Amino acid sequence: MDPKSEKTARYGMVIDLDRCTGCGACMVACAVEHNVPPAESSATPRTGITWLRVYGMDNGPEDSGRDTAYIPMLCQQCGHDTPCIAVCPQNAVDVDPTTGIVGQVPQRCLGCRYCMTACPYHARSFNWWDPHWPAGMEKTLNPDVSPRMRGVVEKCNFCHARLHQAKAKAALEGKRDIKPADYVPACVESCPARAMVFGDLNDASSDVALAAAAAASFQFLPRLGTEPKVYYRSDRDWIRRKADHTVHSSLTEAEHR
Amino acid sequence: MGPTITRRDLLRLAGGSALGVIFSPLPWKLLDDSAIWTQNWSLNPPLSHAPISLAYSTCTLCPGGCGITARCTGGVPFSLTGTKSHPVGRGVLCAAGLAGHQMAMHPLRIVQACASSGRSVGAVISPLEREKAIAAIGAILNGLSARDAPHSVALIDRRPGRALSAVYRNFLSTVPGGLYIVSPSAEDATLTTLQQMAATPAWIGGFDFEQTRTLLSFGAPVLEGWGSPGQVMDIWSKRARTGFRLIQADSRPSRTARLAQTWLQLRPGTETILALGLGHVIIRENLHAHDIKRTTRDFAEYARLVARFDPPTVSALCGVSKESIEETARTIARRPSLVVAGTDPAGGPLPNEARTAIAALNVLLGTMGTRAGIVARNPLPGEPVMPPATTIDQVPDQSIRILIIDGAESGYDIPVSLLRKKVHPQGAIVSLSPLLTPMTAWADYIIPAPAHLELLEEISTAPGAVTCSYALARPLHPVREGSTDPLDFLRLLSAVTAGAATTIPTRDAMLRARADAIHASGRGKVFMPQDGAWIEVKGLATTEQFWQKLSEGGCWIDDGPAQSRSVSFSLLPGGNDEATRCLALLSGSETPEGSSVTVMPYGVRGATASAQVSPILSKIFQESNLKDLDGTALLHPGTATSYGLADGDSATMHNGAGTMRVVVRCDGAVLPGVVHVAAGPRRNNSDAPGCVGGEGILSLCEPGSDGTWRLTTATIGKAHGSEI
Amino acid sequence: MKRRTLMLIIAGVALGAGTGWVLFPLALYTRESQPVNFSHKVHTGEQAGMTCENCHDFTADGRFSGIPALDKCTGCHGATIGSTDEEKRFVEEFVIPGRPVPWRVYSRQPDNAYFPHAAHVKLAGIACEECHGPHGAGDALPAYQANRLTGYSRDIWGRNISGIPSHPWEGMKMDRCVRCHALQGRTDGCIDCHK
Amino acid sequence: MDKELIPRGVRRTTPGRFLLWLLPWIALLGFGLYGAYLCLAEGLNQTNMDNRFAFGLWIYLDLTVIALGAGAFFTGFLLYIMRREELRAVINSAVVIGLICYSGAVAVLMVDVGQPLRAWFTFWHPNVHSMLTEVTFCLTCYLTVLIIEYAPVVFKNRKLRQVPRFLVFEFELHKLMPVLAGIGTLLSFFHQGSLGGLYGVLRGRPFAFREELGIWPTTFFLFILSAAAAGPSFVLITTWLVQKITRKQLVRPEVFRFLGKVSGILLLGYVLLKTVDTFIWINATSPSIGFAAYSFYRSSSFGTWILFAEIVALGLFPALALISKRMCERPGILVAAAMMACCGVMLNRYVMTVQTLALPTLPFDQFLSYAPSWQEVATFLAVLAYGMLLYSLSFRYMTLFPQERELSRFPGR
Amino acid sequence: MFPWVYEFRWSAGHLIFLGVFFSVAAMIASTLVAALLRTFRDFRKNDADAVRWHVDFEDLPSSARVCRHELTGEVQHRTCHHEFACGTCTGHPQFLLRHTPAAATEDTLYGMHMPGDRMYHRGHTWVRKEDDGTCTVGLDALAERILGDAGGEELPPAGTEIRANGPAWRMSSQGTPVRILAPIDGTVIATGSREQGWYLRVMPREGCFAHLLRGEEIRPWITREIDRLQYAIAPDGGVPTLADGGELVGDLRKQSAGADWDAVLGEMFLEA
Repeated sequence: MDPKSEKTARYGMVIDLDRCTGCGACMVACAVEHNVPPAESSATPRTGITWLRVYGMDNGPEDSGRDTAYIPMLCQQCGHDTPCIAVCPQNAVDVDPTTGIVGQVPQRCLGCRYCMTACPYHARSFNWWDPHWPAGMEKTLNPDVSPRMRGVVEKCNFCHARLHQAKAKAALEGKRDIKPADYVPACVESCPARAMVFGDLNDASSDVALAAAAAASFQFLPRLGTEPKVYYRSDRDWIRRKADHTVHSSLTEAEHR
Repeated sequence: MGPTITRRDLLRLAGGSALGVIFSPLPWKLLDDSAIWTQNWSLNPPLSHAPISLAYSTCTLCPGGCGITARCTGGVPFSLTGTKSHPVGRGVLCAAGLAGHQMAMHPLRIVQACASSGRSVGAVISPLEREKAIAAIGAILNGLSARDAPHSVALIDRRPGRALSAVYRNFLSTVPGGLYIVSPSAEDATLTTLQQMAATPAWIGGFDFEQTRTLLSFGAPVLEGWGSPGQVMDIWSKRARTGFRLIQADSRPSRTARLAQTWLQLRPGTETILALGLGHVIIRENLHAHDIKRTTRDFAEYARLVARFDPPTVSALCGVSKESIEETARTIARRPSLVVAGTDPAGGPLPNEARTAIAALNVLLGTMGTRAGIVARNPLPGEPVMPPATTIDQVPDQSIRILIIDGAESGYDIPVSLLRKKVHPQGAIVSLSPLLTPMTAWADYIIPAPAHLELLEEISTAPGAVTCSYALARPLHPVREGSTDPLDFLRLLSAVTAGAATTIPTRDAMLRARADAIHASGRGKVFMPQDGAWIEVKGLATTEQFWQKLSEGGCWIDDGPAQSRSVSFSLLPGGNDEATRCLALLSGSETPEGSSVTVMPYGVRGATASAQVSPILSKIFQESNLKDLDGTALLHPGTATSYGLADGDSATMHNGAGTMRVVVRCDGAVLPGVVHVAAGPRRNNSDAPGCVGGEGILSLCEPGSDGTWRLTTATIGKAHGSEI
Repeated sequence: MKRRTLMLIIAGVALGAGTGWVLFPLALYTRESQPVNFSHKVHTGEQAGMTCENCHDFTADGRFSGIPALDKCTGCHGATIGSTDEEKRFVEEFVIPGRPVPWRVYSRQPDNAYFPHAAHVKLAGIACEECHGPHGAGDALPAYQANRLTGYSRDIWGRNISGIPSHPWEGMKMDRCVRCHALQGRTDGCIDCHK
Repeated sequence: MDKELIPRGVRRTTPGRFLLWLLPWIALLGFGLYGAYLCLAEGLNQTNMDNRFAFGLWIYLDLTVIALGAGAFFTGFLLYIMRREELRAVINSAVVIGLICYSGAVAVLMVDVGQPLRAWFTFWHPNVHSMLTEVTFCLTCYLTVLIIEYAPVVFKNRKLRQVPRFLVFEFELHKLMPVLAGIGTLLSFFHQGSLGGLYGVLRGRPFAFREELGIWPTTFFLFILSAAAAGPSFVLITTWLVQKITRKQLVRPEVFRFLGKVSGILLLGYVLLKTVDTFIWINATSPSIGFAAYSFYRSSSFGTWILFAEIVALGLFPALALISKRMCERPGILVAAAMMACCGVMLNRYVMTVQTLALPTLPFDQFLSYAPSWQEVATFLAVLAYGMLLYSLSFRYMTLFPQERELSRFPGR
Repeated sequence: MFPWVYEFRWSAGHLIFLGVFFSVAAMIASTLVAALLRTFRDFRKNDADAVRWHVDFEDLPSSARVCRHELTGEVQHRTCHHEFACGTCTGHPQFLLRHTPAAATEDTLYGMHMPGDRMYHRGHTWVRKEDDGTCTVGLDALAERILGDAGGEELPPAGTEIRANGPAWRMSSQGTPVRILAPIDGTVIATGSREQGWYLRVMPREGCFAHLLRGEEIRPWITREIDRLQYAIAPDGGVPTLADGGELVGDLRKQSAGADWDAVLGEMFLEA
């Protein structure tokens, strides 16, 4: 088959921080979709497995400190100098050339956790425990996603299993390119505030491409030059100011920390 | 070279065979296979290879009634999503709902009748044959006689308005001293108050959110699970376009308060004062409805009362600036606007006078019965008109001999201490909950009902909705062996009870009766989840067809709100003594003495201490800091240091009612001297799923005379010892 | 090098090689026979004349059904239609009680491997035989052999213990996927074939 | 029996007392192995590492011991390539130390990774752009080299040398030592470097990220230099310690002075380059990705004093002390300076490992802290105990210090 | 890792990296193989003993490696680097040209019978040329004194080839095994015993006597040997000098029982 006939996409996401209420639906939907086991009794926010995590951020003492934004942080699918890829000793991380999705293969992963130290967005989780489901709950696992074993790193892959199914569906009709509606990640699908837009950034007419191009949209830590494919948008400029970490802000941060 | 084998010979042989093995597949394939073994990790559960199918149902975790679309493999659901364009759910589910399909496998699931050894924390719960348990309950029931009157056989219905509720009431009507108790849901708080204020008793109302522009909420968790989440989220996310504006009057830096455009952080327990203060400004600046004299009966008295609540006074008492009080009053006077009183899922309802004072604002602003305000709602066809149910605080202490707690979740907590106060020492508590919640752990008998999505259930009108709705929750799991349908429980119980002669309907019949009544009314239309089509009820010839549509996952919606009849209200239903109670507030509430702090419990709807959530919600409660685990204590950093506490410390809180262990979380937005303690899910405990801790913070909250427990005082200090 | 030494070493080599080539496979794999001795030949032959797709078809969402569920069989075998005892047994043991047949799948890949039949059959136009061999013509089902260590069917590695296929269709390991995809000039990411 | 294993003409304590000395270490080893076992059997939840502190005590330990173990390669380099014969007096000891450090590091790494059974994937599917791949390859190769270098020391044991094959093999191997020393130097050069690169390449960690020189970040070269500087100092310290513990003279004083001088010169070079690098980092690298270098030092316990300690107090001072002839005449100062030099390098590794991860990157991050669990510490102690045992045994039964015999017989000569 | 393993990329980085790795691996392997081959070669040439002597000699303290020409005072300070094989020494012939060693003047040194008609080996054996062209090999008096009442001789059977500096025979002195170095190359034709005063009768190879000490070299050599013995017995020089009044004390063993005799024997018989 000729790869050229397959459209190369650049899947990306825009998250509207003015809509997000931090309800956590996306986190649960994500965990259920990807067969992430429930926490062990001694798991903490620092040892838990969350492919997507919603952080709270307020505008800090220099402003009123009363305005709060909830920030869903998932793998930012860095498009350039992707920090995790270069460091993995055995090619367990790579960019899917046809979708731009940064893939992590737990079956190849050695569990050295170098990629976690490399990731500025803390978007990766390590399996500190053997996966364990309460009796009977393992029957409710998503058959399209293989559970990970102890001792490996995992992260968001834009619900790649859903892309698999969308492609299979298209293939059955003899098509190579999928219907955008057939491929929607679980978090986007579940968001009660409809704060997330997902799609192909290459397709200039897509909602996501337009939203990403909009003035109010921005990326986190853009100066690292990793060119995330996950964008955020907000009309509150204190959020944009903090997201674009500058020498000035880093100093004021330090002041108040 | 003799025949004797020397060590050297053996070495040569070994060396040779080593060479031979190396040139065979053995070592290499073993290496490969060992790697494959680590890659598919046989310890992981195998995945299903059965075909994938879709199933439609309705969520019953709270009264919201969101539509569910379930993806199943081999008939077992593995993921839930909100049914697209569902009229009630709006195509979304909350965090708890998304994991609803796992509730049937909850580690704290009870699948056999049990009896408890006592009512103390950590009492031993041992299995008991169901018939035996019911016989024992029946024996107590029969043993009741006029001698130990006044006594009551009470049932708490955590989800009133169901067909099942009616069956409960019928049953209770036949047993001596039968008492039907409800725990109203938060959305009702304002509406029930308005009902009491209304001249026509059977006045049912709903909030017309969709149209309203300004929502003033007194501590209602509007953005954290209120009404049907889909609807609220829809309104919220469109606010940039519609100009919807949320003003939150809340002492706690709740998510709603933090996100609201305006956050009035008032001192704990000063809601009444603030409400009256707003009334003052409204009347002073003549912002009230023009026909106020006609729609109210005691405007004069009210005006006289609020005259005392001028902004400077109110500001001094509430800690809200004079300007923002006036500003708020003016904002809500710009209609369409709504004022709602909140009930915290764990902190419980506001005191009576607060609820009236807040509800009165709606009357004052003339939002009653008008578009975008609080509009009258048609009753659900077939819903029997019954006298208002008792609320728990109206029951005399120690009068209940048998207390039956319905298993359904209202999403709101009741402190066990409140119930305990009402139950007679020799009385028996029966829990029908399928899960070992703290409340269940405290019961004497447990007759577990089938779990969420195991039983054909119904979900009618979401609280606060302007139009009624009705849908069936189709089971997605088979009923687990050993659990008992509440109907069967009633049937078995009445069989062993002398007096009770009612016939308990079958579940199917019970629900069909409702459906038939709706169909008979000929009102409304049915939404079909499969294709999102709408079907007029009139278009459905037979009741059977209607029933068919419902059981396919259809959701019936009534046509628009009822014609609003003009109703007149009393702004001070309590009359003079209510007025005096309010005036008493002006003298200011006594601040807790020296070492102790004001404690306010808080929770998330459906995820309070008494409601178990799926273990996967550990993602938001335990594995991230998004929401607070049970026993998280929010303090102002200053307060914390003054008690020698730091962020992350474990501390003990103590008062007359009890002692509890908390984990300190410092938050600059908390008012000094106040501690907000989470009553929420506990951390997963895979090691000992059966074990149940205390009731958490609610065990410290002694319900007051007015039946509220949202405020209490306790001492806090660094915890010693390691036990949590 | 004394002659004796040489002999000893040669004997050792023979011993080691023997273990690796002969005993090892015997120890590594289990042998289980299928619940029903299904004859593809009978079904695909002229009297029935069915094709692969008749039983191994796709569902609407593009998934491959793999081994057909019992109802597929019940369609024809609602009652015994042939004369063989095996069919009789099949009908009595499975069809009538409606008990699903616990087939052991020769070509079952690990859970972490994703193989879309749709793409390979519909788009690439690969014939079933290219991977599954001409078992459609087989009269009896070979014994199912599982690797004790990995739990996979032996056919994934290939019948030949050395891993060198003795037939073009033998072996379903990743190397084979990669080789073919390389020939197609495809550039895949890991997650294109791993789930 | 024991007597026949001890080299002729050197005094060793009685078997009883030797056993007494070993016992605590054996106990410690047992304890440590239990901790390691827990981590392997139960999973890494036994440690206090977490998703944010993904590298902990163990990685720090690896960086440190490998830096200190650099003595092996550098002494070998000077002796066999640079022909500095005076170092023959300590080469065996240096080799043993190197072997201990490297094998220990590899062992700990095997516990540290989540799926040790997949370790060989790194060789089978290497990502050659990863610093960790470079480390893995070099470590394994160099460990092999060290084992080969250690073999002659073993074969020359009094009992083993009776076996002609061993003796002759040792003799032949020894003649080829320069080749191995050369390879060892090459390998060490690369893995010491790539250990530095490990952090230098982390563009997601502004504190560690450094500009690239060629294909490697500057930390690559700084690590090589600092390791080469610390190595001889560590050999010096250990030799001195062994002398103190055994109350024997094992090498001539000039050997100490020479080691000190080498260490000093390299350290001085390191300090200079480190200073330059730090200035570039503060003024260019760090700001360019949006972080003011000072902010790294404002937050919490890691103050600028760390920079001072690392570069001046434990860098410049010992370097000068080690270089100056007059100072080195006084063994006390010499050893103290060597110790300071080692501490300086250890501090550098600590900062690289811990501070890098403790500092926040996202605006809503907090400064994090981490304390190892007892299992982690135990595993660490196991390496220590293993080293002690291997060294003690080697010292008792093998000739680690060829000069010892003569010095014990003809003191002063 | 290899071109036939998937994910192998024909990129410069890959090739360089793996190239370096493979060449390093190859070098390590070949070094090992080389060492092994050389070992086998040595055994084929059965040089094992030569190697052993070489290694032992390397380990000898310089005090034990004093050149014979230093002994005679022809040169101030000179240490042997030719394993005492003066035949291979370049300096030796020149020394001989300048000065031929005089014959011994006395037969008794420090009260020990050290006849001048014999040639002495550094390993404290003597060689006496017999008229029939054979040589008699025995232990010199100092050796006898050091060994004390030694026994358990394991003498090589007649016909054994012995090589200079290789092991000639073994004996044990109070439990400590001692190997005695052969002074010359040759074939053993008869064995004696301690009582007979000689141990071996050897048919020597032609011209293998160059390295043996003789004549005037004997006295200074013995003097230094006693000196070394002194140190060996008491490193700190604690015990009274062994040679009092020109007489070596009677029973060394009794005289200094506390000494590490194992070390002493190793020292004096040039065994590491």
